[in-house]
Amino acid sequence: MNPSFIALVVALPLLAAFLLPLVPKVLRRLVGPLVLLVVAALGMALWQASLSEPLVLAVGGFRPPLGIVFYVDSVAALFVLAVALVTLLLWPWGGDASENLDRKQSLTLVLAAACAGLTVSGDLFNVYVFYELAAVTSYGLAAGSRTAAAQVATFRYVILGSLGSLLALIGITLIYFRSGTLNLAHLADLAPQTLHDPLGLAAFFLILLGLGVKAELFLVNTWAPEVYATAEARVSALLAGLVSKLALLVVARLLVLVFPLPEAREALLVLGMLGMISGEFAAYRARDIKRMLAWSSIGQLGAAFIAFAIPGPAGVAAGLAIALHHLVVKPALFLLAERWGGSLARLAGAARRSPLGAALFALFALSLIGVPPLPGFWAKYLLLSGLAAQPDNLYLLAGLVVLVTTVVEAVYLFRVVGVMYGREAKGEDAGLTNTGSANTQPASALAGSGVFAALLLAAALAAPLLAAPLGRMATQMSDGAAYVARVLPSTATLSGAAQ
Amino acid sequence: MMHILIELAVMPLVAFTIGMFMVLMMRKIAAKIQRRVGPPLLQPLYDIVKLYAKKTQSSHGLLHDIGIVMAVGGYIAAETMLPVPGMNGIADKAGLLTLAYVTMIPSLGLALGVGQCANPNGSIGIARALTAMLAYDIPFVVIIFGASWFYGSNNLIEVIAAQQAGGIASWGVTKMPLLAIAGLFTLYAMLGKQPFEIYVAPAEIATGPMVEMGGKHLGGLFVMQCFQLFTASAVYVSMFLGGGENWLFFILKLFAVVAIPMSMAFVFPRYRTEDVLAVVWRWPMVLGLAGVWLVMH
Amino acid sequence: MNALDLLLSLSALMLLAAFLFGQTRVYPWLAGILFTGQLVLLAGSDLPMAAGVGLEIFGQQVGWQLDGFGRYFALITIGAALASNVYMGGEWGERYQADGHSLRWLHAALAGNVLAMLLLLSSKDLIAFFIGWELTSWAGFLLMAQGGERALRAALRYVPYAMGGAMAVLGGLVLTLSWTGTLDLLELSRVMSTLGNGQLALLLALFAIGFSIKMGLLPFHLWQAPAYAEAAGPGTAFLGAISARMGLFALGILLVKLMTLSRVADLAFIDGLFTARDLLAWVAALTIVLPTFTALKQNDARYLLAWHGIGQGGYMLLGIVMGDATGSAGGLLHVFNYATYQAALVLAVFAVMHRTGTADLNSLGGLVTRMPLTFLVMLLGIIGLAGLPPMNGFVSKWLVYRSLMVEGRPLLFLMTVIGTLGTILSVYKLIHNTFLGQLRAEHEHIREAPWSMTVPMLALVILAFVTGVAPGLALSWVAEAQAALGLPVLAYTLGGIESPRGSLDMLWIVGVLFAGFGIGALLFYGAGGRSKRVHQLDNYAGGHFLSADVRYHYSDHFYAGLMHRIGPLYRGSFTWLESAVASATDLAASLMQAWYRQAVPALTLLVAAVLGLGWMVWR
Amino acid sequence: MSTLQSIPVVATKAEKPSGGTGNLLANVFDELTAFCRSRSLFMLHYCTGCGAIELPPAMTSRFDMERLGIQPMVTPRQADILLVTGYVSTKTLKRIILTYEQMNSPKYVIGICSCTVNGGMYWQSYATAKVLADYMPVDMYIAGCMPRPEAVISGLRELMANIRAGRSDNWRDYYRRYDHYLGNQQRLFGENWQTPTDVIGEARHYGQFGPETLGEHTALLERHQTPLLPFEMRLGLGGEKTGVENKGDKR
Repeated sequence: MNPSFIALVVALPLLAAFLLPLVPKVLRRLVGPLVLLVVAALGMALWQASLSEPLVLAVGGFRPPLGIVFYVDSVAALFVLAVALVTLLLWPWGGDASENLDRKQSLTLVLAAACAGLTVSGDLFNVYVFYELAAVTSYGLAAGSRTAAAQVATFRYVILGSLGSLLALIGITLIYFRSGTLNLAHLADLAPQTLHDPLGLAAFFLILLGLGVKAELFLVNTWAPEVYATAEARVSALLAGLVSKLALLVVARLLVLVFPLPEAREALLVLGMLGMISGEFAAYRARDIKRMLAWSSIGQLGAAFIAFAIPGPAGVAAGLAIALHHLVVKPALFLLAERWGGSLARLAGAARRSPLGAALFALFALSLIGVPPLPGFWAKYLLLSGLAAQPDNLYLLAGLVVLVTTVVEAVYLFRVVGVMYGREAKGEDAGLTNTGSANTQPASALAGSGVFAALLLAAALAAPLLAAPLGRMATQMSDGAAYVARVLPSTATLSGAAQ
Repeated sequence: MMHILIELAVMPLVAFTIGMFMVLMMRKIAAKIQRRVGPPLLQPLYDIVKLYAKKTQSSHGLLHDIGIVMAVGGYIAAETMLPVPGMNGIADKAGLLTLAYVTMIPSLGLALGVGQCANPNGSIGIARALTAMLAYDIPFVVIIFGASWFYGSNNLIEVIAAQQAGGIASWGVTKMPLLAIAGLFTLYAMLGKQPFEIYVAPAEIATGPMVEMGGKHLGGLFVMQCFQLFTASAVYVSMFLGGGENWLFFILKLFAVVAIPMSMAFVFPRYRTEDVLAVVWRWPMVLGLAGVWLVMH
Repeated sequence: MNALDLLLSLSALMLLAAFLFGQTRVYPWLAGILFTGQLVLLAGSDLPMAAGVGLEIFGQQVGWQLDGFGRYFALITIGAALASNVYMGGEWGERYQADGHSLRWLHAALAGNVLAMLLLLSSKDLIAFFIGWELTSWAGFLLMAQGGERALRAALRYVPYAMGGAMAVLGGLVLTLSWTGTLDLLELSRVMSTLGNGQLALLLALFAIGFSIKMGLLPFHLWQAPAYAEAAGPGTAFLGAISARMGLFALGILLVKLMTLSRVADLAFIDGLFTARDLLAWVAALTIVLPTFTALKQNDARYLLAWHGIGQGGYMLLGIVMGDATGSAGGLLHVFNYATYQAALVLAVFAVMHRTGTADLNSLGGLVTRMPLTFLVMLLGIIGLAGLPPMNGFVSKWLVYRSLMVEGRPLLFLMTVIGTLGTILSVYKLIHNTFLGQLRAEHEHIREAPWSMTVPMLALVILAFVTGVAPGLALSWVAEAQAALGLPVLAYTLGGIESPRGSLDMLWIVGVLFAGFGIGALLFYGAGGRSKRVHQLDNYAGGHFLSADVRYHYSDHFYAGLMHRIGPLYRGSFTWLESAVASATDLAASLMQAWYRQAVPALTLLVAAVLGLGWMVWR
Repeated sequence: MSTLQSIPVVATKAEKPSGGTGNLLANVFDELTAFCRSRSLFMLHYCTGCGAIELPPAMTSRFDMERLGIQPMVTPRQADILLVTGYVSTKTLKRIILTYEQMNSPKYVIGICSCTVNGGMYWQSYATAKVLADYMPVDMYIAGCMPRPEAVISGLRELMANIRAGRSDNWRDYYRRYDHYLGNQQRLFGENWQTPTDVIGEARHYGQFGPETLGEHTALLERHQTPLLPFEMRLGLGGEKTGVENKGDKR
């Protein structure tokens, strides 16, 4: 497969977003989905191709480390595919005023482009650019519901996001200052000499905090619950499901390539644990389903951070499994929650009005807490067995945290299931319950989460088959030397010879 | 086989006869303590015959009858598991522990029969009687444990043989005095006489379980009482007093075992249910556990 | 396709069928046939039954194989399911549907439970085991949650316990993998006992806590009674009969097969005086006593039985922990025995509920004349539950007592007997308040439960009686299970055991007992005058005239004197633990929410950045 | 009835035990039961008035009833003798009648004190039933105000002798002439009077039915009575809907 197709996955959505207003009205609604379908197809093809060997595209023909590099290993390809599919499933189909819809579709396309860019970028500068692009579009999307609450929440998000970007920029600057390059492969090559010192670590930490804003890392994730609760469900789903994973992916790449240091892992581990604890416990008392999902997603990302903190392919495999699982489950849950906003008590009897919705919710909840044979279990199993294999007690502690928070997670998720399947509110409470169509599910949301559920069940059935590709992806991604060798063949051979 | 069938038939009869005279002795002791003459020799028999011969008998239903059948039948069965001189019955097929549980069947039967009477006094009485059973059976099993551990067997035949092998010096009462004392205390509580007869409490709950029992129902209970006295004393004698070398000694021991608590009983008022629990769980329990500790160390 | 594959596919087929047409009249018949088929298949196959299919996933082999130990539990599972299925196939199910519940889901939940348990029981490695374990938990949840709001609430209370247990097991699983490098049970049985004491103790703690929760051992038992009691009738019977025993199955595998009891006894808290094995034995003993006496306080028949279910589990574990041939046979036999009479008892209680609409022990009474068959079932059932001859419950408890006597454990022995005595008290209250005493005016026209309900109940108690008279029938399975687990095998006879230190021959005992009853009956009916039935109002009340509108059935606060003495000793026992954990969780949750509600996130970010930098630089 | 002479002391002539001549074994058996009956008397002392004070000495060490086989009992089911020890108010009489009817036959009534004979010092009371024998067959009166324990003991001994000789069979009279007694009771208590016992049914069941068992008074009783058939066990299986219908069925 020709590596130049890689550029398309970024360029196509971006182009479509800008050209959207120019397209005739009749076709306008089709452009976005079509483009995303093409990207998805490309992603699929790329994944097939990259499973054996990663693809590298030097944009404009400039050789790395000078030029822009797009690097697509199987993980990146899979995420491209995921970006396209998830965006497609969460596509703003309508139900809004025309110009507003145009804006949303454009923004969504830009977001898709930025996300795809984040996955394939081979240097920190591009990462930063795409990250900013994603940030800005997500601000726009988050405020899209145009309620006062949403705007306040988004404002908070903007402030945090900007500060985070600033910190990330400082970190990148520091790295550039120390090593003189931003190309990841080059950095990986130079890191042992230039970056494995307190200053380098500080740079990593700043980048971690900066990207962490999107990845819902503990300390910088306080924007998440409010934004998710007030934004439209599909926006929340996009942010929680997709954007956060890509930020995470970048952090993971940095960790594998540039900072494979115990200190860095430790920071990730500790923040991941805190994220898990804070998210899951906060969700325990949530009285609103969207906030609950937001906190739950903070917790899940904490688990992913913990997973990536495990050295070697085991950690990457666990992290990928958790991230992918969450990528499937959380958007679906947000979609289901679209009409279920407000107090949890109002869900009483929801199962009778929307049996499919409630059943899907229960299914996703089961998978989220890791009930075998659903895929969530395998993710958790990989995470825990990875943690248990580490000699350091901190990893065992992390394992304990995962176990305990899973219990908490089960309790609050099933409390919701219980409310939905319980008796309908009577008497005074009846006013609180949305009757009639108000909290039945719209067909599109049901269809969307139905597709996610189908994916989930397919994954459950095919779990033994998925194990091998996941392992290969993890090996590919965790092999820093191969990355360097693929992007900078000459250097790798040099250092290989030096050893 | 014929031999054992004869034993099975004779053992309950013997038990009943001895038990009847125990009832007489009990009433005589009470009379003597109260400076009365007391009943004539065959008074227990008169009572039973009269009750069975009542012309009208009121029953509260099938279960009322079945309860009495179980109460008497259960004890008849239990007697065959208690070795007496010359007869072992099926004692080797059912040890001490089994015996203890088989003797709960009559209580259960009685409880069922009383329950069917639909008399609240009876139900209160049964509730108290079961509580009393809970009270005395706990130290009782401690004692059973101690004895079985000491003799290394649950089998009463062997327990008795072990004691008779060495005369009084090898009796349970000399080997395990603490357990023997605890056992006597427990036996006392088990017999359900003052101060442990809160479940009868005639003036309060109108004799409790017996409130609706008349005619042959009451007669059945009288029969059961005979068996109960015999069983309790025979178990004690087998565990601690060397069982029966011959009938004379056996009967003497049996009567002595019943006479001791009965000589104390009639000077007491009665304990409330919770106090029965307190006293029975305190003294025989402490003695019994200490005895078990001694036996095991 | 070999026998186990066939068994599992039959089970899965039934689950599918239940989903598709569980609400129809045909399904119970089909399910009955399929369950019977499974029973026959299970009983007739050679051991061990290995599944033809296996998976490899993430480097682990996942496979299924059923040995004697698993088959013993599987037989009980399917038997209990069969009885429950027949029970809910008739009038009960129609009423259930008429009340607005979904019979389809109930059938599906039952079929799902059976499938999950079969998967668990036949697991060949820890992954398959954990899959089965979780499926069992959640299928159990599904069964518990049906039948109304209270059932749902009780089931939700089960969730944190179930997940806590599952997570403990999962933690143990990954540590096992990390320390031994294998998850295969056979392999582990060779390797695990060679681990160091510290590692073994941690594994024991994790696994044992996980398994105890399912089994309802102290102090993790609080969820069980409401969850089992409030479920829909036959569901309660099935859950009560076998569901919690999955915990025992797992503990048996862990303690005997994987770790071996002698290794467990090496883990000493106080050298030579108190080991992990003693701790387990004492937990089992306390599990017998406390829940039994909690049952004594219940005023709802279902709760009473459910609490006894927890208590009876203690005998089983105690027997297994004793580890000798007699004790472990007693513990294992008790699983079967308990299942037979507990299922029967629960079904009887629900038959009463079916007719009267209540299981409240203070609003029933005198039903023996109206529901005599149900009464008979309950009578035989409580004799079994109380562990008195001639029912099978006596045999298994006797074996456990016997083992404790021979092993010289007086205090544990005392505990078991206290439990038995408490059971006698409490079951008498059950039958007295339900069937004896005054028949209420509103119950005068009650009829016996329909055949669809009485037949399974009667079949169960007859089974309990027959295996009580001839325990050798069930002991053959037990011996097989013992052998499969690596325990010493009990030498048994048809009537019990033969031993110089005191044998047990139930054939003789029951024979003599019934001969005694016969003579008693002869004396009673033959020797006395004619009797006449009198009305319940013709009753002594100190000369007072009773009338039907006066309620004089003594039911409330039944053991007043006893409770006065012992009630304060265990009032709210261990609920403090549960509420403490719940409060701590709530507190933590509030704190975490406060963190997310903070006013100045930007400042936090800056402070965090500075602190983090400081940490990175100066660590 | 208003004169002392009309008060029956022994209401009926003693009935010969059935089959008195032919069967030796039956004779022995009857003799044995008669003997045992006379030597084992459980008494229920219904202490209505002052006469009760004379019973403790009769029971305890001074006179010791137990040597005669006489013991106090607590409930009518267990008792053979109903001792009515003093004046009988209308209200008390209802209880006494119920108690009497609940006792198992053969049963004996002893009226102690003059009050049970003719009202005694309560002769003029509007609320006192004067003659106990109007309402139930009395086997023995022990007159006196109050009779000393010696009199009580001697009365009991006489009753024992009567029983032994088969002369004390008044309990049959209650069944055979139930209409008579019921009539007197109805006169005192009103026509709604009934006890929860089933005397007529018992009379039928035990073959004590006589020509005067039924009459105008029992007819009146049957009009008012709520039937008190004992609950027989019944199976009544199956039935699709009955259970549902009965669920909330209140009588």
